Amino acid sequence: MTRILLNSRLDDCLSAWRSAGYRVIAPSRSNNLTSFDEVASAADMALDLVLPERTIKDHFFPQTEPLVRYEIKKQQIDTEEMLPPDDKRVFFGVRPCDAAGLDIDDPLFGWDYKDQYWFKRRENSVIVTIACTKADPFCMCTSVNLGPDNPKGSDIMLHPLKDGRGWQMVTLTDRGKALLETVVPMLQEDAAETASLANVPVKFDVEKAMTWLADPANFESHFWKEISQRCIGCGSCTFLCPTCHCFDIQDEGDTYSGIRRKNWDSCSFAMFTMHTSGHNPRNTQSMRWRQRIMHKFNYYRGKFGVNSCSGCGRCTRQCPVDMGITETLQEITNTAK
Amino acid sequence: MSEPFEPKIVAFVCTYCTYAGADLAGTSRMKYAPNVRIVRLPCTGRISPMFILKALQKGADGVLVSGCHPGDCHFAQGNYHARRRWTVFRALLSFTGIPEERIKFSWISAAEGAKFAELINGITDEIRALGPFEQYQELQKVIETQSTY
Amino acid sequence: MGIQEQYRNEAAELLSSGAVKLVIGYGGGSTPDRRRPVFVRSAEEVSRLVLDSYCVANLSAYLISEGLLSDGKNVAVFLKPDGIRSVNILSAEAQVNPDQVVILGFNIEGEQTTPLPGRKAADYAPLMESLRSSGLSPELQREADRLEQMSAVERFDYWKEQFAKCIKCYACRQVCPMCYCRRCIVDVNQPQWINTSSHTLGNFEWNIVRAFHLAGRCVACGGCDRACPVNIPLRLINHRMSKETLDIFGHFPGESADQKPVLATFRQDDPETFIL
Amino acid sequence: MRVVSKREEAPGVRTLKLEFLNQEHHEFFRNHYQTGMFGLYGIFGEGESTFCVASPETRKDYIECTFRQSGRVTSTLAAVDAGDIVTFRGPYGNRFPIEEFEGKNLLFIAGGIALPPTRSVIWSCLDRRDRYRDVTIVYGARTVADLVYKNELDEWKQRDDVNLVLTVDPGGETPDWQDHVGFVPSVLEKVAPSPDNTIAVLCGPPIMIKFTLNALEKLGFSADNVYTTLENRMKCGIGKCGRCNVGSVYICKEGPVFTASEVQAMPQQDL
Repeated sequence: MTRILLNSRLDDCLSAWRSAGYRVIAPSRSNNLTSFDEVASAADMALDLVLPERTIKDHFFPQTEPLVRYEIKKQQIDTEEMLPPDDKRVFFGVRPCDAAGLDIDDPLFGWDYKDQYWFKRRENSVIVTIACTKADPFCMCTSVNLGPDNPKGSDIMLHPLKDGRGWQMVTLTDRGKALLETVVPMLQEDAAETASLANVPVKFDVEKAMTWLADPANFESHFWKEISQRCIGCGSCTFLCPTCHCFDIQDEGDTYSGIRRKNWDSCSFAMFTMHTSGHNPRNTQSMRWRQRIMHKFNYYRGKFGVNSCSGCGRCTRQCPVDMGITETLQEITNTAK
Repeated sequence: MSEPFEPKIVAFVCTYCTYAGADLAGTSRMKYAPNVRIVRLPCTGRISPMFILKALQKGADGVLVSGCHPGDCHFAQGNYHARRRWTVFRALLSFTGIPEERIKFSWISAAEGAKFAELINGITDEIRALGPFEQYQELQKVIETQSTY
Repeated sequence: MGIQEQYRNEAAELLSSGAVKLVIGYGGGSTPDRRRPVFVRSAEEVSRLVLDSYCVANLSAYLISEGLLSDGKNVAVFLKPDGIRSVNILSAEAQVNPDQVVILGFNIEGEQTTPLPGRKAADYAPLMESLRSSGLSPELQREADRLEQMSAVERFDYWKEQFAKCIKCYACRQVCPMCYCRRCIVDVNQPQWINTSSHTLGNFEWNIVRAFHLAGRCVACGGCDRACPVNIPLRLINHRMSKETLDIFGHFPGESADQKPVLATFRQDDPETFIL
Repeated sequence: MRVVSKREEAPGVRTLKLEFLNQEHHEFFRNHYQTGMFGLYGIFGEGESTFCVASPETRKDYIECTFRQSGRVTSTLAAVDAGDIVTFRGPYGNRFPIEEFEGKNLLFIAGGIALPPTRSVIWSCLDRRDRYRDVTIVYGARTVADLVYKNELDEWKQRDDVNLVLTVDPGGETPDWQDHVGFVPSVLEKVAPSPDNTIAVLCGPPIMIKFTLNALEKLGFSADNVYTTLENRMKCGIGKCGRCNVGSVYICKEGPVFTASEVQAMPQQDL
């Protein structure tokens, strides 16, 4: 016997969560784009997709985020920290790869200095993930040792029922349990068969690739130039990545008042590492692509014990020149002995 | 009842003609609306469309760009180039929903003090009637608050 | 012999004779309907080249890669008519030497891919005349018409929603053959003309500037539109600007390699009905 | 922080002396600052720039920073006057292990605008002069005008417990220039300090570091006894924003001070 949430009761759940003080955020489609937005009803949700184009990262590490408001007076500067709001949020219909992305980034935002902007949002959010029953040719979660029902980063996992009536609900964390408590009357105790999970073929041997990457002799390999030759240096792979976390800090305003903001930045951009002297440690696109791959599959693991990739495949899916992590790691797997 | 709306208008003018024209309006003691902030530039050819965007960003309700009549440019061709640029830029602004009525262009020579005064009064009335450019200013207000995320 | 075979042979010949040092073409992609740019440096590799109706990207953007043409050697590139126009513009704006570019021209109509005769940009002059009347797809044209019908307020709201999606990844800029500035105006911070943050205001400003810099230069290859990861209909703005320069100044960008850029020239009798 | 004074060191190079406005912040700085650490200096409305704290850990009443005016922030910082307020975030990063230098000969090598980080170590040692043995300072700049801290150079020259070697690049000398002419690595080889019981502290532009490390190796210095600083572009300073890393090393957290052997272990193409 397990708990079942029926499609028909989803709207009741949303109401219950809202009256419990949660905002409900789910994939929704507007203006020809699917992203995570606040939804009023189940009808607004786009749960049928393999994956929304944008990630839930947007709601934890927004593309532009005010940090500090400043006001300059004579001999005095007033500052006001602009922390994110305290409101509680339910993320409904997240995919396991997006949820895992949050978990992967936690140590980065937490090491040494604990980033309040990230953690405040993390602590106020409950992630309700739906296990994947379909995949597209770009999905690669299984290649990075995750999978279509991986619980990493999720508070509640929903397994779609075979007959399509709803989902089987499995709570994974205390936060998930607390959320479930608010909707117990809307759930059924039932035995139901869950749909089979998406079959996501393994595309590369990540262990083998990591060994190759860890070998210093390969750092200056011609491979990097070959593989990144067509890279145009846009930042779409990094901006749509559920784990990429690099940012820039910019002041907007004038000499009297304004706001210091944290904006997404990308290792793909030439200006990212440019010194004021004009010296640029990563001055070619191949170095920048190498940095991205090394960071995800070598450096990050060395520091935080986990690869900075959750296998969503957006980098390839959205790439204007059909590059991406999959191809690079496949090539590495093929060349590595 | 709140104060009547007074529009903020930024005028980018060339120093040889329109600025001199404005000067003439002043020295002739012609009265014109105080809503306009004049920015003087060497030539209309120097007036980058970026200036117009900056003015809007900083809360202008209307923008005026003005220089020498065709054929009178101190640098011979600056205003001809500017004219093409304005034609295109104006179309672009219009297509993105920035009303043509808020972005004005004119030729005012050094002798046309009266035209300057009249034009400023006319534009001010027109933009006052349009009201503040709230749609654009709203964008600035939004970024000053913490995101709802 | 199909067009793909024909062009592979030609590429092999160009490479083996030393006429070009590099062929930029299309190769198979990660799914059956994707093509990716490939760089072929020897005749043995030409089997990597693919040419079919999925080859839509405008590869001329790679011609402006730093240092590519600085050794004076020639490069061959697969181009559709829009790409040939790009080469003309790049030549007119002194970014590439047209003599160094060997064009493997082709056209796509529906599922059909046909060769275009000629190897130098100048050979395609007659083709250009026929392109002037080309427009948007019926679907985009409907959207464009809908926009024209809107009031300014409605149009502003339309674009506000579209630009709100922008994440400033600059894929639109990077993919564009016309965006070759070593330092883009948004990367200039003294002065900082427009907001670099990707809030709606900053996005609005960026997209206006981008479109303005492409006015009278865009060849409607649609690269920006396809590259945009958040599906902003950039083609609509570009098309509107092209229409403006064509209608008012009779300028069809990329017609020839010696065409004057539309905003770097003027006629004394240019229309000025809007000037007070 | 309030600007106490501003000094023009060389064309485009200025030193700001800053005092704390807030006692609590000052206390924090006193408790945490050690030679080698850096901070982010800023002006609201313009942004922040990263430079070292050029004043030594023996003088914590104030912060001195020296920078070349080049970008948006440094241009604004260059324009401040005494009494103006600038922001400081820090101190961040690691330190020179100067207690390990005790009882040893010290060789300081700096090029151009890289004297400031070296100077912080130099004064930390000179302020406790009795703990160290011979002190040699090799400092070079492109031209005579580009030498920074000229008054301190004079002071070091006067001192008989400091051996100061100055050099300018060929063509950068003035008619009355008395010291060496030549690039730092070659002058260093000419001066040939003994590697015995000696610690070398080396700061300069990437190209100078590269050749000077070769010269030091030739002179017999072990890479473990050569310290240098890596100064990459930074934004956050706290190991998050992702731009300063060389290989897996976050310069802002694990640096900026490294031994030459640590630097050699990093991917050289990333430097």
